[in-house]
Amino acid sequence: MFNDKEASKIVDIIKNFARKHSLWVVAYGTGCGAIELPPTMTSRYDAERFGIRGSATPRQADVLLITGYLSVKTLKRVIRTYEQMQEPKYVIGFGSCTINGGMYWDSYNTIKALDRYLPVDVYINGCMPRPEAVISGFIKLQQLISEGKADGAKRYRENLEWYRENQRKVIKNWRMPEYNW
Amino acid sequence: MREKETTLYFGPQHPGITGNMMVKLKVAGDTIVKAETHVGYLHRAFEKLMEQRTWMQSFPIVCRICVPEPDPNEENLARAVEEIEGREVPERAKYIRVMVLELSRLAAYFLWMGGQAGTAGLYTVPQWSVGDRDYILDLFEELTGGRIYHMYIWAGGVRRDLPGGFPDKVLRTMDYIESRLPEYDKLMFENAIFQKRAKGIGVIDKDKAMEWGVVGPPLRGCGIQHDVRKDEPYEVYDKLDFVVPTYEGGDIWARAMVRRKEMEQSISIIRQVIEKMPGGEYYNKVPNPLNWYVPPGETYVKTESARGEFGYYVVSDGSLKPRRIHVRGPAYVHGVSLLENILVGANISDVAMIMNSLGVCPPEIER
Amino acid sequence: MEINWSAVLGIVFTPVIAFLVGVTYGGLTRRITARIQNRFGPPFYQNILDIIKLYSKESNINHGVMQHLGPVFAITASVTTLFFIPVIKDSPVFTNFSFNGDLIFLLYIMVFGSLGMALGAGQTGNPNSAIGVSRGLSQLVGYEVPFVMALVAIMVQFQTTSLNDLLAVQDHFTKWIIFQSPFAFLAAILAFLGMMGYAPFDVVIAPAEIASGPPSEFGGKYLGLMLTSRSIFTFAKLVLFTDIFLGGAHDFITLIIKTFILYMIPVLTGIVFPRFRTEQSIRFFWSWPLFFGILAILVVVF
Amino acid sequence: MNSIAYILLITFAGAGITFIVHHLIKPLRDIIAITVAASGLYFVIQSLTEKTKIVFGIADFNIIWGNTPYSNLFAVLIAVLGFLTILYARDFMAEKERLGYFYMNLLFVIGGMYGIVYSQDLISLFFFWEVMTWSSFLLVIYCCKEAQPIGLKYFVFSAIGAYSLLIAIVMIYAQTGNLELSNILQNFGNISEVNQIVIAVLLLTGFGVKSAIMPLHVWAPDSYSISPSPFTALFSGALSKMGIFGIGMVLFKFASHSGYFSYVKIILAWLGGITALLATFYAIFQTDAKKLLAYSSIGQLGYIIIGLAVGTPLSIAAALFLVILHGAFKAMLFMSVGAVYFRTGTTDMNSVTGLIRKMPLSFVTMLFGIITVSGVPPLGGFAAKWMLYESLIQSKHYFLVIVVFAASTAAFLYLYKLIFSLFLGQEEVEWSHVKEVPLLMLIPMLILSAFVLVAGIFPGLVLDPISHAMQYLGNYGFKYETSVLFNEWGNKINMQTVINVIGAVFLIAGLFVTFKGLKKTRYVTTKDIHTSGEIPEENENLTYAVDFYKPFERAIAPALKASIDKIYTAIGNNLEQAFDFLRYVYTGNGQTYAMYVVLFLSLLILFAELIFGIKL
Amino acid sequence: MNKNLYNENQTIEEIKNTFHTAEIKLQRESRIIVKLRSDLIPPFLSYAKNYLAFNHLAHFSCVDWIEDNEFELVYLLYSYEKNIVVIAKTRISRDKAEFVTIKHLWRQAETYEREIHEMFGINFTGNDRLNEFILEDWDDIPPMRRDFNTIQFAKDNFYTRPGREDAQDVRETITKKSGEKIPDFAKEFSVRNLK
Repeated sequence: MFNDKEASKIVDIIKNFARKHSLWVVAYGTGCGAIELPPTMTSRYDAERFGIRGSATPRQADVLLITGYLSVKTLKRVIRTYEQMQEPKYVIGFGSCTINGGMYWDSYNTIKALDRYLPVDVYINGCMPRPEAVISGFIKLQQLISEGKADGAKRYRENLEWYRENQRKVIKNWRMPEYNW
Repeated sequence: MREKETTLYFGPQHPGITGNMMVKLKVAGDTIVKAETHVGYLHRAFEKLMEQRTWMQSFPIVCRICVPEPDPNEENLARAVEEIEGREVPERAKYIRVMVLELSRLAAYFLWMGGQAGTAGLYTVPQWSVGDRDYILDLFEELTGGRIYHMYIWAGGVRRDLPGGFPDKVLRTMDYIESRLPEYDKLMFENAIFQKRAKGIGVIDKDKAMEWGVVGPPLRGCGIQHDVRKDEPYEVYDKLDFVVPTYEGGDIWARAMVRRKEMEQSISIIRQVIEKMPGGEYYNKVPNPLNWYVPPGETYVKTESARGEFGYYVVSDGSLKPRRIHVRGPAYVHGVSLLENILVGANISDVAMIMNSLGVCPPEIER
Repeated sequence: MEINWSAVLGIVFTPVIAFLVGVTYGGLTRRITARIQNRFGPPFYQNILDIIKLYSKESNINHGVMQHLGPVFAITASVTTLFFIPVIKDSPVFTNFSFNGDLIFLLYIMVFGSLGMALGAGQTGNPNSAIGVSRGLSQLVGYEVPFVMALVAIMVQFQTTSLNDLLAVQDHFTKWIIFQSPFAFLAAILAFLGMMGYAPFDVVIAPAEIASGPPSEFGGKYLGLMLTSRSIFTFAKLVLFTDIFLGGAHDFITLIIKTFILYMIPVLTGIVFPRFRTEQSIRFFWSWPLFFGILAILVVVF
Repeated sequence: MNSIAYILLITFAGAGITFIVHHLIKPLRDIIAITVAASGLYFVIQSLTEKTKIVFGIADFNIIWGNTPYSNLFAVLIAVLGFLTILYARDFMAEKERLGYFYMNLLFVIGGMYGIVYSQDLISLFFFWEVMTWSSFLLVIYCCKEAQPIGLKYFVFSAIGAYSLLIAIVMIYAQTGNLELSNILQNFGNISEVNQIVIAVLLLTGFGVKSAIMPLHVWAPDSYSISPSPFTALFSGALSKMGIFGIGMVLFKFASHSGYFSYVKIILAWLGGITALLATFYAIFQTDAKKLLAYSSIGQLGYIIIGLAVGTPLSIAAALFLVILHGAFKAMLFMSVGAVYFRTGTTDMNSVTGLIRKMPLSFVTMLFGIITVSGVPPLGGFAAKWMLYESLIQSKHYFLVIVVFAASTAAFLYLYKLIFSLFLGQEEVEWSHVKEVPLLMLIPMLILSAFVLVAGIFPGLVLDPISHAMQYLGNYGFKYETSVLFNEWGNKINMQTVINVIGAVFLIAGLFVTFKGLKKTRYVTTKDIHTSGEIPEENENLTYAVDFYKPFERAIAPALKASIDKIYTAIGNNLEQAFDFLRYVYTGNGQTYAMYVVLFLSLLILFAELIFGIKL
Repeated sequence: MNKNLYNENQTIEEIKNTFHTAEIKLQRESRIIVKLRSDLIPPFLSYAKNYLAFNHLAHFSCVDWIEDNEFELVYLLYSYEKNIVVIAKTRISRDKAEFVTIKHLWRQAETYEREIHEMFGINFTGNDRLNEFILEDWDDIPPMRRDFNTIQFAKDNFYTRPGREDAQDVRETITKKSGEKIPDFAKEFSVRNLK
């Protein structure tokens, strides 16, 4: 009926459909953007319609939502959380401060560009982005997933050296446990 | 050598934590032997940044200190500048400020209610209350343009006047919210299991409460009637008629009930403000922000936020930029020394509830 | 050797049907909960998507062989439980192995999965998992006692321990055991609330306290298998209760109506209650449910 | 000569030879001990097919040794466990001192037990009973100085038991004028009912001490935990069964005449139930693995006593099935904990953790052990539990069945804690040097594991000798097939189907989860866990083991505090004080003890004359 | 403000009588500024707490007066009874940044001291918990000191995404519109010069 290639294509379509409609967000409010997550998740905007749901631990999660600026101290925890997540995994940068530092451009304690340290799939602009913007960011991510373009985890694995170098530059005392990638 | 007690990391990546902070718990069984608050995950060096900014540029920064309730910060900085300069504020602006402050207090209480119920495992309340809070945020959006960060109150008055028909909208929203309160009572405050979870947990010693620096609803939950709005009335609070509710017990339940009663008071204050709102200017002329030299001086201003006394110690050296703005958030004491002390002997199940009822909010600890 | 095709049919289709029904119930629960919480809610097939996604995760980790096998224990218990329950009354296809086991066997096989999962969760070395297991096992002692009391009352009343005999007794709806032995039903349904693990008895996975507890290290295919198992197990428990108290069902439509009504009891309770603390939960089970259980036995004895 | 004589002769002579050889040629010692135990096992199997009797007279008394189906059941248990423990002890004890002493006493204990089950008269029964008690006492105090007070406690209780046995024997002799078991059994119905009950109660007390029924259990936890592991396996697995052996004899051979015995039985059943429940609760809060197992052992013996006391065919079968099974699984568990002790030097559950990958076979043994204890299908424990529940429900012990069920559900708690603390959890650096125990220690554990599996699938194989024994006890018959069990209402459980279904589903799901994404599945250490994003410090403890069941403790605290606990602690405290006093009385010198015994005996004779009006 | 200043005056009297060297100023209603020698601070705080009922340590702050080479330590005490904030200030040398702890008076002072230790590098003798509080692995000079240049630090340590340069400069726009001059500091921050 089908040949192998077609069959694997169909499997891919099913997989991507399931992946895109079931995005579990790890419960980590890294910055002030966390305040817009409750409205996004609850009755007014109800992100659960799209299958977006919180998950308590990184092991179960698909999406790491960086809600705002990352201080150096948090970056370390975020990297660890990200590396404990299971592939495929996606990162959404939330708010201007993840893009270029935003209003914290001269702060000594926040990083200015998130994609130097973690592979970002989608950025959401604004300070702070409204829940509608968050949902539109998720929908953009869903599009990318269904097109197979949300390959942040792959990029991270392939360019691990480069990411590590950047991370080490910021995190002075590198005491991260080694992962068997 | 391995320690005897188990180490539990409560945060920063934890569903029960109130913001990006960490409480390192040492537990024996499920009883906490030692708790250590770790903060700094949200440190953006605001106080340093404000030394680099002009006075006016500091206003967008201070509101980001407290995410659930930014307006007391703006209010504090505005009042501090006005006090050092001796600048007068129009009466209308004062009323508008009180209205904004009370609206933000109400919004913060709704968020708190969701958090308190959510940490107790009652997931319907957050869904309702965060949704209802959004009606208040809609008001803010119409008034200020921002849902969360308003940058609305600034030295000399407020940024813009009330839009047309706004008072009516506020009153309608207040009517709606007041009609919702009995439902929350039924679902949460009168819920037998919630009472079982909340009563007798996280008790603050009444005799020591003042000395330990407890402020706001936790203090009033100990039965001590103190409120900055009454003790040292700012803006027009001395012209408004409201009571400061207190409850005995000092536990989660007392604190919850204090907040519940204050919601009614806030609604009443907002109605009075709109009723008494005078006409006139909303803004006194200030110098060009880029050339705004504030005379040397220092002051300590405080505002009653939803979590208690929010104080700013502001020093000006007469230049364009603030010399020092040091923020004293209520969570500074609640979240570190008080939390570390009352968590000892508590149960793991209650940590999140205690933190929520104390209103621990990390951004104001580390800024 | 003669192959009993109807039995083979039952073995193949019972778990599939149980999974589909269970997973749909799970989705409907989320939907109903959402409606009560003033929101739209996910589509009813959301849980299926979740499970497919978890199976399609590209990397998986385990902390050792017991974590690897934990979900396998769970699904073994679920499917075995299902096989020893007559799903459809008097049907040659869907009674499966129910003539080879009895209620006491079901009591024990039902905890088999939880214990296997507990071992898996234990190996992860996550303190939260261990706390969750300790809570879960403590609560297990709480609700098993009234449940056993209800079952003992019923077994004594009808002089049988076989589920098929109990089904045979309830040939008319006036003879349903819920009417014949109401106290046993009360005790059992309260224990059932604990078994299902919805609020106020969700102490095991209490996210705000112990970050989802035992499953906190399980992801990908392991979590997928766990959720599959949970769906099947939910259905199995519902069918068990329907068979014991509501007279079973002759066809799937009756079965679905009865199980759904039964399922709504813990779901709707869960929406309006916060979580108990563990010891409060145990004490709850040892107050009213225990009282009803004793009453049920006393009624039978005298 | 017949097998029984060989068994006793070889064992006792072997004990002496081992002791001597230890001082002459050390390497030979182990071989001799193992050979002695093995030949004991060989002759026990030989004796199964023959029915023999040895009679010889000492003074006026006839000493009679012989085997019955009932005694065969126990003899096999003793022989197998004795052989396996000595096999296990070879490596376990290799580094220890005074091994001649150890092996001699171990073989004496085994010989004493053989003697008890083969005795057909009360004199030799009492003699072997004392041999067993003394040598086991010497093994309890074998390890160290700290063991001495514990050994004293054991000895005092054993003495209480022995004296009440002695009084009973004296009374029996006074009433019937005979000490041969067959004669006594014939004449027992003729003596007055009061005396019947007094004798039965005295005998039950005497035997009850060894099987640690609740008020008499005080010695057990400490003695079990302090004695060396190979012996503990035997202690809990076989030695405690001697009490059960006696209780069975008393309940079905002596106590079948008077109507009042039904009350004794009900009291005994409830005592067993309370023992099971309370011992389980105490076990839950232990921190030492051996102590936990000790309480667990007490609880399991409670089930056996319930089964015997209820006295329906199914319940007796359940009890005897549990006797065999408990021997197996408790030996497994003690051996497994012993293996942990062998490698880590401690059995403290708060400090040992995460040994699963270092000691996989010990883990498997313990896993099989706990599954059997908990009674979860498909292993043997389930068949025993099933029979017990069915029989309790059908004999209208409705509330007792609730107690038993509560106890066995609560047993999950301590069993999980046991396996979790020792084998699961964090793999800590301090135990990184641990490796699997030697082969000779593994063999006994694995043999027993295989046995509990077989007993679970084909309970009929074990029930065959049990039904023979029950024929002897009182012509109790019940229905069973090799792998199908029936209750009295005619409901059945087919273990073969159960194992097929479980095995098939487990295999399919296991293969699925293993081969689904096999290449992308990787192993990570237990340090790489979700710690909320933080990186734990080196010295921080991530194992949750201390006060594991705090919530449960709090939940049952009001109940326990209000009633039993207080009384119990009060008694316990008083007992401690009493032992403090006794320490002065019992100086640790054997001669003094002998003097006390003589003193007591003479007192007893005086009292006997006063009370029973007879002259010895 | 025609409020009765009775409480304030009485408090000032009492402080004056006990601490003769104190410079006391009534800033406004319910604000009293007390300047003290650094060695008098602990006795003063203890006195205020125990005898004057100032039992609420509202705030503890530090200001870096780099011009005078001094740190100013500011203790803000509040009395619920009298409704007065006392601002007790003292100055210590910047070179020998050391002071005594007051955590035996108020346990929450420990937190303030930890922060000030971290941000200004002032050592509080007697406080044994001056460990990392907010920052992690900080090896530069304490960041709240005036001589710490945060812009330079950010430029050195963090990657700045290009593209900020062509953002519209608000200051220049204002200058064009109103004709006012850009102050010197603003020129320094002008994005043109950031690079």
